[in-house]
Formats: sequence, C-alpha cells, structure tokens
Amino acid sequence: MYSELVMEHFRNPRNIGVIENADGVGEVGNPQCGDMMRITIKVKDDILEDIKFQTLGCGAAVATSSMVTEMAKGKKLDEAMDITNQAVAEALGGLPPAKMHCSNLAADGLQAAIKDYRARHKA
Amino acid sequence: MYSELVMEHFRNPRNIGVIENADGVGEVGNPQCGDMMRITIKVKDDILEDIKFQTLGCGAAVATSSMVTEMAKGKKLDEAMDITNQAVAEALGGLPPAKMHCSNLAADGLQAAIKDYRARHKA
Amino acid sequence: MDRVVYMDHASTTPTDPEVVAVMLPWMSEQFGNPSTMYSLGLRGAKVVQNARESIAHTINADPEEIYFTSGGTEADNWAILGVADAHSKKGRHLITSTIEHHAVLESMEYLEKRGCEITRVPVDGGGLIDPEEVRRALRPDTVLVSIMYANNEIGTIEPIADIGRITREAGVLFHVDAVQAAGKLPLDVEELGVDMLSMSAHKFYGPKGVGLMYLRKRTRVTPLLHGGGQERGRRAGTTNVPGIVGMAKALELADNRMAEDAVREAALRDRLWEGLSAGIEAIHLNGDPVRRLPGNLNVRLDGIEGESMVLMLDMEGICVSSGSACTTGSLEPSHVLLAIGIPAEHAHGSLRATLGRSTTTEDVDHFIKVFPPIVDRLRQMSPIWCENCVCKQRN
Amino acid sequence: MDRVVYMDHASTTPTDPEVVAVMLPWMSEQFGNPSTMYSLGLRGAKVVQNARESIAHTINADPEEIYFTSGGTEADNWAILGVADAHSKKGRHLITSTIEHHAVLESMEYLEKRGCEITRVPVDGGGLIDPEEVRRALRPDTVLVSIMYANNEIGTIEPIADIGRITREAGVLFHVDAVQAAGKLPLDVEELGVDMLSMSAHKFYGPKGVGLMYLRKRTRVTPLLHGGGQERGRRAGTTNVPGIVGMAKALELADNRMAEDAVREAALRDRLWEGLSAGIEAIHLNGDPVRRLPGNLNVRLDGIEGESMVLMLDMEGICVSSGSACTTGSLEPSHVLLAIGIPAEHAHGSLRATLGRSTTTEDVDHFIKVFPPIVDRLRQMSPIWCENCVCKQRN
Ligand SMILES: Cc1ncc(COP(=O)(O)O)c(C=O)c1O
Ligand SMILES: Cc1ncc(COP(=O)(O)O)c(C=O)c1O
Repeated sequence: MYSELVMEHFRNPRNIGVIENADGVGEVGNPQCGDMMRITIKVKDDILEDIKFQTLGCGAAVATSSMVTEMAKGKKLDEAMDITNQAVAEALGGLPPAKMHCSNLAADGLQAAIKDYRARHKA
Repeated sequence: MYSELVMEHFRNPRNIGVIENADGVGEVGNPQCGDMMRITIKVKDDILEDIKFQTLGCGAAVATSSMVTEMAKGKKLDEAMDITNQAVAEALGGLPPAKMHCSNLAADGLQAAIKDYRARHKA
Repeated sequence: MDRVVYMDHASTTPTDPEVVAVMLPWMSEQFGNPSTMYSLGLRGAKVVQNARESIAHTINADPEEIYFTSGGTEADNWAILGVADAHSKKGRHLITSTIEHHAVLESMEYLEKRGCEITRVPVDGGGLIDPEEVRRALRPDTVLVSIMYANNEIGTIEPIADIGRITREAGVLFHVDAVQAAGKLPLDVEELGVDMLSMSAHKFYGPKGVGLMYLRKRTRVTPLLHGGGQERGRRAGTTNVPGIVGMAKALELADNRMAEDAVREAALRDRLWEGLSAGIEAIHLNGDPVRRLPGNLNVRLDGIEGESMVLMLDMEGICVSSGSACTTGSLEPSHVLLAIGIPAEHAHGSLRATLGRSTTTEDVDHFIKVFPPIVDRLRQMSPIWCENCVCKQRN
Repeated sequence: MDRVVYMDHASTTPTDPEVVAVMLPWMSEQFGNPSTMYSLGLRGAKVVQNARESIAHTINADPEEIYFTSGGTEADNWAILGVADAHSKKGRHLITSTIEHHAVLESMEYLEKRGCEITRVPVDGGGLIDPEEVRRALRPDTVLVSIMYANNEIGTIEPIADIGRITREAGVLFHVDAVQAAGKLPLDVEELGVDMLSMSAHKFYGPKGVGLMYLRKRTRVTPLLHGGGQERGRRAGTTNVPGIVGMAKALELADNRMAEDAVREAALRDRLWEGLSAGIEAIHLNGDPVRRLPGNLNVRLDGIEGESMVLMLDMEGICVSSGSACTTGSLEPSHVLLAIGIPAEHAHGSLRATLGRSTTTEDVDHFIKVFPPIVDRLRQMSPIWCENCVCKQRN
C-alpha cells in the first residue's frame, strides 16, 4: 500500500520532537479525524534553521511530516511557504489515493508555523 | 440424480417394442414436450397377457415405461387400471422432483391402452 | 468403462494443474486479507494487483477497469441491474437478444417485471444477430445494450465490434457477456467498443467461483453487492485471493495458446461432425456452420430425445450435454434452439459436444464409433421413429 | 523478522490444510458441473449434496434450507434485499442495529434511498442489544429484523434467541449475520428462532469466495443472482464444488473442536489483556468484558492512532487490525466504536487482536513484550501526549 520511501520515513522519521522556545508553532488536523500535527520552527536570518514535528496519525501522516521537515530545513521562509502537500507526496513517491487528502497536511502545518512566526515578528 | 433402479431400467428396459395386432393401444405425451409413449397390450380373459412399450424421452420416461409394463403384466385389467404414476415412481425408488410430472406418464399410457381395448371390445 | 471422454467444455473445464499450483500458496500460507495494513495482507493485495494488471493487459484495459466477482452470473447481473438502476433517470429501456444466457435473460425479466421495457432482437437461422436490428431497436430512453460474444449452446460468434460502433455512436452503454469467448477469442475492449464485459474463470481452465467484470472508466453502475469497500467501493466482499490469482494465470495460459487451440479444436470438431454425419441418418447441424466457436458442435437427431442420448453416451464414458447445462432439470426446450427456428420436438433431440484442450483424435473416433448404435437403439424404442411406419414421414 | 504472529482471525483465517486436501480432487479431476446428467457431473452433485447435509445437520436445519453463495456479503445482501423485495406489499420497514457489518448496513442504506424505512436499534456501552428495543421498534409494516450474532470488531455476542422469540411472536422474518459466530458458537436455527442466517467459509478456516445462507422453508425471498436454475432456482451461477466441499469440511472441523478452542482462545486472550494492561498506561478495553467471542480483544490507547500501531506491530511480525478490515482505506472512525459511545479520537486509537487456532502462549507473550515500547515511541511523537504538558489532562 505505501511506497518503500513512505515506510522508510515512517520507520525512521526525521526531526521528531519539539523545539523549546520555538520562533513559530503550527498545528493542523485534529484528533477527532485521527490526524494531527504540530510543527515548531527556529528561524535565523529569514532561514529555517531548525524544524521539528510531532504527529498523531497514520503512516502517511508521519511520513509526510518527516518529509516536509527535510524539505524545508535550511530553506528561506518564502521558499518553504511554497512547499505544497502535493510536492511532499511527490517527494515520497506518491501516496495511496485514500490518503492523499486527510493525511497529507504536513505542508499546511509548516505554513501555519511560518505564519505564526511572521505574526509574532511583524513588529 | 436418478436412483440405481431407475438407471437399471433405463439401461435394460423391459418389454420394449410393439405388439402386432394389439388388442389396445395407448399413446400419451407428445414430441413437442420431449416425452411420448406408446403402449400396446394383448388381453386374454380380462388379463394383461402381454404388454410392450415404445418411448421417446428422458431417463425417467424410459424407466417408468419399463416399470409399468413389469407391474402390469399378468394383472387383471381392473387391477392394472389402478396403477398410478405415483405408484410407478415409488416402485422405482422415487424420481427427481423435476421429473415427477412431465416424465411420469407411463400409468396414463397403460390406462389409455386399456380404455382403448375396452372401447374396441365394448360390443 | 474407465475411459472418460469429456466433451462438455462449454459447461465447465478442469482447473489447469498449473493454475491450481499458483493458487495453493495463497490458501494456507499467504492467506492474509488484502484489505489490511500488515505485510501478510499487503502481499495478498500485491498479488491481486498483479492479477488485475495481467488481465487488463490481455484485454487492453486499464487495471482499474477490472472488478473481480464470483463468476459470470454475478458479472452479468451486476452489469444489467446496475446500469438500469444508475441510469433510470435517462430511461428504462434495455436491448438484448433472444439467445442470451439465462444470467442475462433472467436479469432482464426481473427488470421487466419492475417496469422496464426490454427489446429482444431476433437472430437468424444460424444464431447471428444483425447489428442493424440493434440500431433499429435503439430509443432515446435506451440505457443498455447487452449482447453475448459467443453463444454457449450453438457457439455462434456475434458481430460485437459492429454493434459496439452502433452503441458508441448512439451514446448507449454496451455490455458483452464474454463468458464463452474468454480464453477462446481475442478480446480487445477498445476494438470491440464495449463498456462492460463479463467473464467466468471456470470456463477457461480457471477455478470455479470467480469471474470478473470489465467496467470502462467513468461508467456509472450501482453496486450489486453492498458492504466493505473492496474493489474500490464497487463490489463488496472479502477478496478471493486464490481465485483471482488462479483466474489471471488461467487467462494468461489461454491467451498464449489461443490460436493453436482454436485450430486444433476446430479440426477435431470438424472430424467429429464428418464422422457422425457419415454414420448416422437424419442428423442435422444446429447453428452457424462457420461463425462458431472452434470446439462447438451442436446437432439434432430425428426421433430421439436429448437426455437419453446423454445418459447412454455416459455409459460409454462420453460427457456431453443436451442443452444449456444450467437448465438441466427443466424440461423446457432450449430457448436458443427455438430462437434459431428449430421446432420444439427437434430441440429436445439436440446434443451439444464442446471440445477442449484434453480432446484427442482418439476421443473423437471413440465418439464416432459408439454413437451410431446408441442412436439406433433409441430410435428402435421411439414411437415416432420406425423404418416403415407413417410417422416417419411426419419427421 | 521472520516470526509471524497472526492475530487478525476476525478478518480472515488460513484455509486449513485438511480443508485444502478435500477440495483438491474436485478441481482438476472431478471437475464436472453438478448441473449435468453424466457421471462426472453427478459425482459433483452428490458431493455438494453431502456438504449440504453435513452443514444442515450442524445447524439443525434441513438440507433444502441451505443455499450456497459466494460469501457472507452476498448472503447478507440477498437476505435483506430479497426479503424487502418479496414482501414490499406487506411493508417497507426494516430493523437492524447500529453495529452491524457494512454488508448489512450498506444494504439497508441502499433500501433507505429507495423509500424503505430503517430503524437502527442502539446498543449499550458494551455493544449489547436489548431485545426489548427490537420489540419496541416493530411495526405492522416491518418485514425484516436483521441482527448479527457476534460483532466483528468488539466480539460482542447478541441475545439472538431472545430476539428470535420476539420476531416469531410478531410474525416478522428474522435474519442473523452469523459470519463471526459460525464455527465459534453453537448454531441451532431452531433454538435461535431465525429464518435466515449468513456464513462465510474463510472466517472458520475454510476457503475464500464461498459462504451460505440458511433460509427457512417457505420463506419468500427474491433471488439476488438471476440465471441458471442452480440452488433450486434461488441462486444462479455454476456451483463452486471445491469451495462448497471445503466449507463443509471446515465447518465440521470447527464444530468438533469448538468448545476446546473457545476455552483455549479465551485464556490466551485474557493473558494478552492482562499483560498489556499491566505494561501500558492509559489502555482501555472496548466492548463487553464478558459476552464476547473467546478470541477477541479490542483496546484503545490514549494519544496514539491505530494505523501507526498496526504498522509498527507488523515490523515485529504481529498482524492486527485497527478496525474493521474492510474499512481500511477509509479514514472514518469505526461506526461500531462510535455506537458504543467511544469518542472519535479514541476510536482512532483502537486496536483489534483476534486470536485463533494457531495462537500460542509465546505469540501472546511476544505481543506483550514488543507492544509497550511501540506505544511509548508513538506517544513520544504524539502532539496530544506528553508527560508534562497541559494536553495530557485533556485526554
Ligand atoms: C454465456 C454464458 N454467460 C454466463 C454464464 C454464467 O457463468 P457462471 O455460471 O460461471 O456464473 C455462462 C455459463 O454458465 C455462460 O455460458
Ligand atoms: C459480521 C460480518 N458480516 C459479514 C461479513 C462479510 O463476509 P465476506 O467478506 O466474507 O463476504 C464479515 C466479514 O467481512 C463480517 O465480519
């Protein structure tokens, strides 16, 4: 059902955890739907210096979270904002059709975190 | 599907043929239905001295024809008239449900032959 | 009598030992349910997907257009009832032929009793449908045309591609019962222009209890079996992994040897017909002499009834059928034979021999040898057959 | 990881090698179609009849009350759609429960969309139906009550005999989905007072793709599959001889070892629950603690999601399910867990382990050993589970 790459990210997820005193936090999904994700980011000079995630959810939810952190780390905020859920799924070699929507929120989570950072640092 | 006894009568039908100058002839069924039988009888002193049949039809049609000739031979006409299709089927150890009606005409054929004999010899 | 001469391949076929061999690992060892998430189940899902791809490739379809069923009957019922239900707003008129299998005809009758209108296009004396008859039957409220590819009794092959062009032009869905054609005739759903197509594995040396429906993408059809989300939500029921694996293998084997088998079976069938017609008087061929399945021979014999021939041939180890297998037990004459204009009394005297992979020249010659005395014997005891009597002229 | 610990017997079971052995002769050698008149076919008819008698004997029915189908889904669909159609003059109201299998619920929904009224009686926190709820739901226009014998997710065993008394008193037909109960609980159609009952062979170590419906004599029900006259004209389709022979053998084997298996599986299941609840915090039992199938354990774990547990357990060779197998792919929480009052977020965190014949103490202990670290790991990466954070109180 899942590609080898999805399973690899599920088995060995990258960047798990919470950044203490994060510069931005994004939370998407909710436990009622069985999928929820929290992304915390550290920003330096408009660049994503660090990024960590916590995810409640299925294999796809975990793998996309892991993948998005890999894709975003070290990127400029504007570039990171352009990462789409579709792009994450593609980077993973595709997801099963049933999982394309509900369990593919990682990019949304990242964007929420960046927006949170920008809102806090607008001043 | 058929009992061993039915198949035995089908394989070795008794009293096949036509009696020349028969005293009575009975014909029942018709080729459109796939089942037809002709019974010819020889009567002496109100007794069925000889009886022969010809049958077009399935295994049940042949076996019941054969059986009814066996059951009737040597019997008084009144007794022979009392043989029912049901009795023939029972004597054969039963017939498949689908064959109980259409292919179980032998007693009717015998009765037709006896009636024919009586009609001819009424005078 | 130990020798068995099986000549009823249109009724069912033995499951090829090679097919059984590929099924076995999926029964007791790799038995996982493909709808699960663990490896044991995913292996089942994978092998089913492979089967789907292999079958799709054979009939020039996409894998997602293959839906597994429990057999040809289910596929036929699903196509007809499913389309009638899903398209009832467009109309309630369906077209079929007079010589379809009961799985099609009874589904049509079921609909007819519930207010649908059914047009049954006639066939010619050989069982052939004139595509123009289908065109003439089309109406604005026609939702489905269902025509079989090859007939199960007389083996007549219908002009499916021509009918497909007509239905496509008219924008009407076209279902083809290919149960007898699958594994015997090339099937290309694009060339044939069909939207739905039924198969049954046991007719091409696959297992019993499994079949499929090809369903063209974006075709709306209400499910027949409701429940779990198997087959992309269109056909519920735990996936029959061994059956599907076996069917795919059987179709692959049949496809590989199709041309060869056809030539061989047709030659044997012709030898049988020549032998029988030379040795028996008043024997006639039923169906189209040319446009028929290679292994199919259907004959009628004056003055005798079919079942008694079947029983007597069985005593010689020969397995043949006196009509459509599934109507045994019914005393109705075959609707197919009646439809091609054969009177009831002759329909009752018909016999179908369908040759297959196992059939040998010896089998055919055995048949040719033992059948004439049987015919003689039955005619001797027949009240409508006698050398000298008047009734002979009647026939 | 080579060891496989299969704990998903409610999803499907391996076909018992003894069952495979009795099926094999009917595939490639004795392959005749039972609807034919020659010996090869008649032998098939005979063995099917023997199977029918054996099964009938086991459930205290008459052989003519057993109808073979392609599985539990077909039997469920047939019972519900067939009764609704045949009795539509009497009424269009049907009663079922909120925790039925999708094969029942989706059939009911199909009818609902077409104008029938469906009452779904509720269950208590353990999944038990109160027979009085069924009585209260009865109306003069009720044509069918369909209630499952045992639930496939939480294993709850319903008071079928009590419901049977109520339906009989009311003169309403009663269908029981016994797919999970067959082979595990004694089935006596007289004692249970049922008119129709569904089974599926692959749930009791029989083959996939075959099942049956018990149908009480003189019960009117419209066929679901129309076609040839098989199954006394009530279920068309070439008879699946090997499947039927296998199912009968499987039921016989299951019946012989039923009591023994139940005791063993219940003990192992209890050991599993004790081990897990001792080693893991915030783990809860779903379903009735007592009135449940011997091999069934269903638990929920705060702060984690089901599929991720299934995937991680699979890496340890353990096969379990995160809900009803056939709803995998759907992201809906289990309707059964919702019906017993479990909130959606906890339903998503549920896991079903169903033990069976192959399950050993070692299997159970392996599970008990490997599961806690998995739970820890998943909770560590869960945004709603953290030792010290506020969200923990939320759960
Ligand atoms: C032309 C045709 N259609 C449909 C069927 C039904 O297939 P099955 O009996 O395998 O369901 C058959 C065979 O019985 C057939 O010959
Ligand atoms: C309670 C119940 N009913 C019906 C079914 C359907 O049976 P099958 O999938 O074998 O058709 C199942 C299993 O999937 C079940 O557990």
